[in-house]
Amino acid sequence: MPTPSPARVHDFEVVSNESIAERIFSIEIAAPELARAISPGQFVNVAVPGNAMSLLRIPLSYVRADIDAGSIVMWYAVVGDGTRRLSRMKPGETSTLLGPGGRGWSVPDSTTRALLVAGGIGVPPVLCLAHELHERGIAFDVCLGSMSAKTLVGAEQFRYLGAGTVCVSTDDGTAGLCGFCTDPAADMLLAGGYDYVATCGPAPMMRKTAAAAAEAGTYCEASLERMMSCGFGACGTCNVETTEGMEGACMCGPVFDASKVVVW
Amino acid sequence: MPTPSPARVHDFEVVSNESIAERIFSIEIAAPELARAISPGQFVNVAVPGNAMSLLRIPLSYVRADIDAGSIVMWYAVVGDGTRRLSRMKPGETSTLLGPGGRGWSVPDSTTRALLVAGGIGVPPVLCLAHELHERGIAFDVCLGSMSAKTLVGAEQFRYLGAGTVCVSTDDGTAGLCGFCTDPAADMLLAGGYDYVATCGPAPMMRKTAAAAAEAGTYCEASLERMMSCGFGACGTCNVETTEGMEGACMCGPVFDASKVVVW
Amino acid sequence: MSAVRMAVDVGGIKMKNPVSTAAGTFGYGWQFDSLMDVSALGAITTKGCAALPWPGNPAPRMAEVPGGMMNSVGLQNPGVRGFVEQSGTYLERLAGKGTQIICQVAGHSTAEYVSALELFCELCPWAAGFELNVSCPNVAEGGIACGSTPEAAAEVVRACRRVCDRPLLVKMAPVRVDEIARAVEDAGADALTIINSIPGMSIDIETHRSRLSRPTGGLSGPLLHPIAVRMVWEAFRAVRIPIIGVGGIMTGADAAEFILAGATSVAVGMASLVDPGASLRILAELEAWADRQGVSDINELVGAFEA
Amino acid sequence: MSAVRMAVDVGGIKMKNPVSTAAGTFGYGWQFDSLMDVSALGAITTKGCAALPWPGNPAPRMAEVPGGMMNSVGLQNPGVRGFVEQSGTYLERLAGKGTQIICQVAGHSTAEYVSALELFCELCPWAAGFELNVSCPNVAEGGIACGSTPEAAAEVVRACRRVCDRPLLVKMAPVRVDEIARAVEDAGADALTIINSIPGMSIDIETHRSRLSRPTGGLSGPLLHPIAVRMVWEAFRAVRIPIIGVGGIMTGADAAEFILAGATSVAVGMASLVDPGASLRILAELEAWADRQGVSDINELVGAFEA
Ligand SMILES: Cc1cc2nc3c(=O)[nH]c(=O)nc-3n(C[C@H](O)[C@H](O)[C@H](O)COP(=O)(O)OP(=O)(O)OC[C@H]3O[C@@H](n4cnc5c(N)ncnc54)[C@H](O)[C@@H]3O)c2cc1C
Ligand SMILES: Cc1cc2nc3c(=O)[nH]c(=O)nc-3n(C[C@H](O)[C@H](O)[C@H](O)COP(=O)(O)OP(=O)(O)OC[C@H]3O[C@@H](n4cnc5c(N)ncnc54)[C@H](O)[C@@H]3O)c2cc1C
Ligand SMILES: Cc1cc2nc3c(=O)[nH]c(=O)nc-3n(C[C@H](O)[C@H](O)[C@H](O)COP(=O)(O)O)c2cc1C
Ligand SMILES: Cc1cc2nc3c(=O)[nH]c(=O)nc-3n(C[C@H](O)[C@H](O)[C@H](O)COP(=O)(O)O)c2cc1C
Ligand code: FES
Ligand code: FES
Repeated sequence: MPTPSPARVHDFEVVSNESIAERIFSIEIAAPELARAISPGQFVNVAVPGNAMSLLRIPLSYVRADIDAGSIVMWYAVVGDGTRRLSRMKPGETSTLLGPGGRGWSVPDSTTRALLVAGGIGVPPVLCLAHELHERGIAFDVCLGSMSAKTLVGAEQFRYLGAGTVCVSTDDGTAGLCGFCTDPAADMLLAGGYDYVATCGPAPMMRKTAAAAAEAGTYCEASLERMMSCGFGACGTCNVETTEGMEGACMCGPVFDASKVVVW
Repeated sequence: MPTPSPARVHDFEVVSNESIAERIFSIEIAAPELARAISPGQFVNVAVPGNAMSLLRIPLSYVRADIDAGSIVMWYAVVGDGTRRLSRMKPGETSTLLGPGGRGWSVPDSTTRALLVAGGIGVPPVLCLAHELHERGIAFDVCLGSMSAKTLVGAEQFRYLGAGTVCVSTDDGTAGLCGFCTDPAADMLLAGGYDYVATCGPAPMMRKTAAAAAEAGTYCEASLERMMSCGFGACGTCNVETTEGMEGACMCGPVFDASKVVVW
Repeated sequence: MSAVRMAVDVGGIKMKNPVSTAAGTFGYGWQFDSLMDVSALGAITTKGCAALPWPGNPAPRMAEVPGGMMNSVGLQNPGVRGFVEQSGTYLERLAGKGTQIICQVAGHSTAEYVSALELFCELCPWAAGFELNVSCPNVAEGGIACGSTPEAAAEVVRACRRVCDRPLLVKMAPVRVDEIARAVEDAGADALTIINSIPGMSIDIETHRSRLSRPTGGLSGPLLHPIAVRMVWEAFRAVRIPIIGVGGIMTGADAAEFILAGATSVAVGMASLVDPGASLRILAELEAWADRQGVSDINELVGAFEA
Repeated sequence: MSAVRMAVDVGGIKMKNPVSTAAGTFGYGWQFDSLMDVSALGAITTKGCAALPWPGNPAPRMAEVPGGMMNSVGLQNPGVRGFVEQSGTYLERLAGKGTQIICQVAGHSTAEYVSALELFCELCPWAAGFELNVSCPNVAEGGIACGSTPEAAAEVVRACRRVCDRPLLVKMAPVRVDEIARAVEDAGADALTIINSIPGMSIDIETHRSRLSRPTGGLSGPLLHPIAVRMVWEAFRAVRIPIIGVGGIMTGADAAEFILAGATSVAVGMASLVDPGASLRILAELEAWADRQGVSDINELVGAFEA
């Protein structure tokens, strides 16, 4: 029998929940056991109270875990009813989550310099990885993309964690370069010096990044998003078409070897 | 074309909402226009926020209206999800209601002494009528029934409004007589002196009261309860079988001439 | 303001906009007159009515269920003559203001549908068309029994077609939709109303009895919506006659899904009971959506679903 | 503690209690092993599996709808051999602890059902019975096409009956339930599982496309419950073989309604995805209810609905 999901049901309590950019919130939740168990690239599946017509949990990556404080931090965009309700949860409110879910990043021990390419609300798992790289003493650069300055998150944090370069691009040019972050990323990859690439963001962005990494011959991992019902391998709704067949994003991913991904 | 319902959609704000007996709450809501429009025996159909799976409004009678304060008071038993959510509404919270609905009491002008027979959570519309009788200077006695002392409401208020006798019965004997309030009611009716009877409560109670009134030859009105979807005559779900055919409780009632009611 | 043309033609019934009301959830129209501007609607469909009065079912006739409600009204109605006496003047005036009146026809048998329809045709010159309810889940004979097989439904329609030259709609049961749609189209129906409430059951687990006076009732409300949209799409691919989409419409977005799936028009049901002005809010939302799609005529969006 | 006997017999499958899991919502059991005590369940039904592996449908395979969800997984499965390799040891051990294993059988045609079933019979001596899924709404051929008419369903059952002497269950489509129930009973089915998800549709009104990779998907969750209870009651009156009630069970009360309507056993579906331990909570609530009814054996409550 394959290994079951490491996920467990945990109670959590909201510690803080605040807007950090346009329609993007940062929530800190106390869940001590989870904080100990989770690792970068994994996710949690959160039950948000308040609408009995909407039954499923909401899958979210995390940005960092604080084992001492027993908490984790997540950043989320308000895109629909579930995330809107989440944004209204107040400190002290409680609910449950299922986690940690899935397989996170696996940066090879031999890695010397990594390139991180993150776009939109794909930043959280990549920033989480930056914490790991920082701790492991692996150098990294970042290409960060966003629609506009108003929705840009993570630049400071990447710098604080010791990123070499943090190259920002916005679609509308209101911060950094004007255009997609995949262009500087491709240039940097071609220039060489990287032995690992991690990416998360919109599907076309990840596809381009993976193609550039492949061209440069650099190992690349990508964190994929799928509609998920359970988050622990029971329902088969979160499929990713890979070169090895259909694989569930919640168990075999969300982080995949990018060269295996057939449909982004 | 028959007369449409006098009901309109009104915004309301909770003024106070407190328990007054076991699982029975009194709520005061501000809705100035409604307070002016409503009359004893009519009801309102309240939208209770908080559960998107439960869409219908909750029909409730009212206990008294204060035109100056622009508010009405309702008493309700917590029996299911809707009334439970209502009991959690806090002062300042708002929602909407449809009202006033239906046809209330029509105490003939000639009335000199009325007997009011109310059981359980049937008290509110009857107490509301007592306010009217008090104002019109019509004498009245009350037979009040409840499961036990813990769920008894209204005795004080009836006395305060100048009731001649307030005869309390409880099923378990913890207050007043032990037994059903229909027994003293039948005795008092037989003893005579009444030219009007009003009743609201469990169906068997109303049936017995109506039978006793008929025997005594006294005109009797009863406020009936039915499952209601709309509360303004549009759906036909609130039917009462009467000697004149099926009649909707939300338009032809909730108060009916008891001698017309075939199925309670 | 939006510049989208909203007028639609439902089998010969020319509606100024696609929003109408579902039979049984809008009374005879006048019940809403003090609560909203009824004449802003494209059409209203009146509660099902038979040649002679029906008492309907005993109480309780309604139970709430998660995401909807269940009713067993059982087509209580005053008979066509009573209906016309009670509501004729109002409806005639409403028709004069440009809101089309669709009268729903009930019966226990083909003969009863025909005699009700004949009366309607005679007494309601202001009616734009008639909807045959062969799908009421709450009457023992007729109703759904007449609408659950292609043969039975077609028989009713054929017989009714002979006595009526105004537009005839068929209110469809939520079963075998493509087969029945084809059968009633062949039998001469001008349009389809899809769907009627789905039979359901709700048991009080302490008393072991139905929460209605009958074992089953008809489900309405949001819980129907994805099922009804699918059935509209099935019918849209099966027939050429236009469709009125019904089932759980609470918002303009819900209505828009029906239009994309192939409905030319939509009818609001339970939403009007909860919130009497819902149909006009839905109309406004639908118009805003059509505008956002960049079309000049809402008919361009009918069936625009890309499979 | 309750003194109610909870054991039930579902067409020869002896369950220590009436609570099982619905195919496709409980993986192959082991996915839940770290999240709950799976061996406390009366039975589990494994995800549908064909003779050879199926890839299932493209993403997205899931859309949330009010009161439920819609899936178009399309019976992705590793084939019976892959299934046994992957999950056989776990399931055999589970059977040893007294939880019955029902393996669900998928196919595109009668021949495919038969060959999958033959493999199952050969490779799964620990399986208590087999459930024929003739009602999957998400595969183009087979699935629901095999289960939507009495004739087609009976054909599959008859052919499967010949090659299998263990209990055979039929997972029923939510259509023509009484007719199909009778047909498959006659064809040799030992029990019925009622119902599979109802086909639905959800359209993104901005892109005009399905929110799934296919136009339609199967609906699960509370929105099904009153419909499913009604269908169980229809089947209960039509046949003598036992029924497993499925559809929107979130609480013991939901399960109790199925029992009263005539189900001998119930299966929990979507609830397990939202809350992995839901089935055990439901079992506890069901037992408490049975106790409250004053019976000594839950079988006394099967079909105890008073119409
Ligand atoms: C493993 C994983 C990790 C994620 N991490 C984050 C994160 O760290 N921060 C963040 O903001 N979001 C993250 N998401 C996406 C997040 O789960 C969705 O935005 C959220 O579930 C939307 O819920 P809603 O009810 O607000 O929106 P809905 O009303 O359900 O949908 C709004 C829109 O979002 C899309 N959407 C909904 N759910 C998903 C989903 N699971 N995947 C992709 N698109 C979806 C819908 O198609 C729709 O267009 C993650 C998703 C996955 C699968
Ligand atoms: C005209 C009218 C006036 C009413 N006035 C009052 C009042 O002043 N105070 C008060 O406490 N209650 C009153 N009721 C009853 C009240 O409407 C119900 O108790 C309430 O709707 C229950 O809602 P729920 O969601 O809490 O319960 P649910 O979960 O819906 O049901 C709980 C129980 O209450 C019963 N019930 C639910 N709705 C009704 C209803 N409309 N009529 C009868 N039984 C029902 C159900 O059958 C069930 O047994 C009145 C009802 C009507 C029709
Ligand atoms: C109280 C009530 C009464 C109804 N009466 C009728 C009727 O007379 N004829 C009919 O065809 N449908 C009737 N219906 C069904 C509706 O017209 C509609 O098809 C169904 O409610 C689904 O739409 P909705 O979900 O928007 O309510 C009735 C529905 C309700 C709730
Ligand atoms: C993700 C998912 C996958 C499913 N897969 C299957 C399946 O393989 N075979 C089957 O017969 N039913 C399948 N079903 C249907 C369920 O077994 C069940 O009949 C349905 O979900 C209704 O029950 P529920 O409302 O409790 O979920 C699936 C349902 C879901 C949600
Ligand atoms: S979300 Fe259920 S298997 Fe991945
Ligand atoms: S509740 Fe709708 S007609 Fe009375």
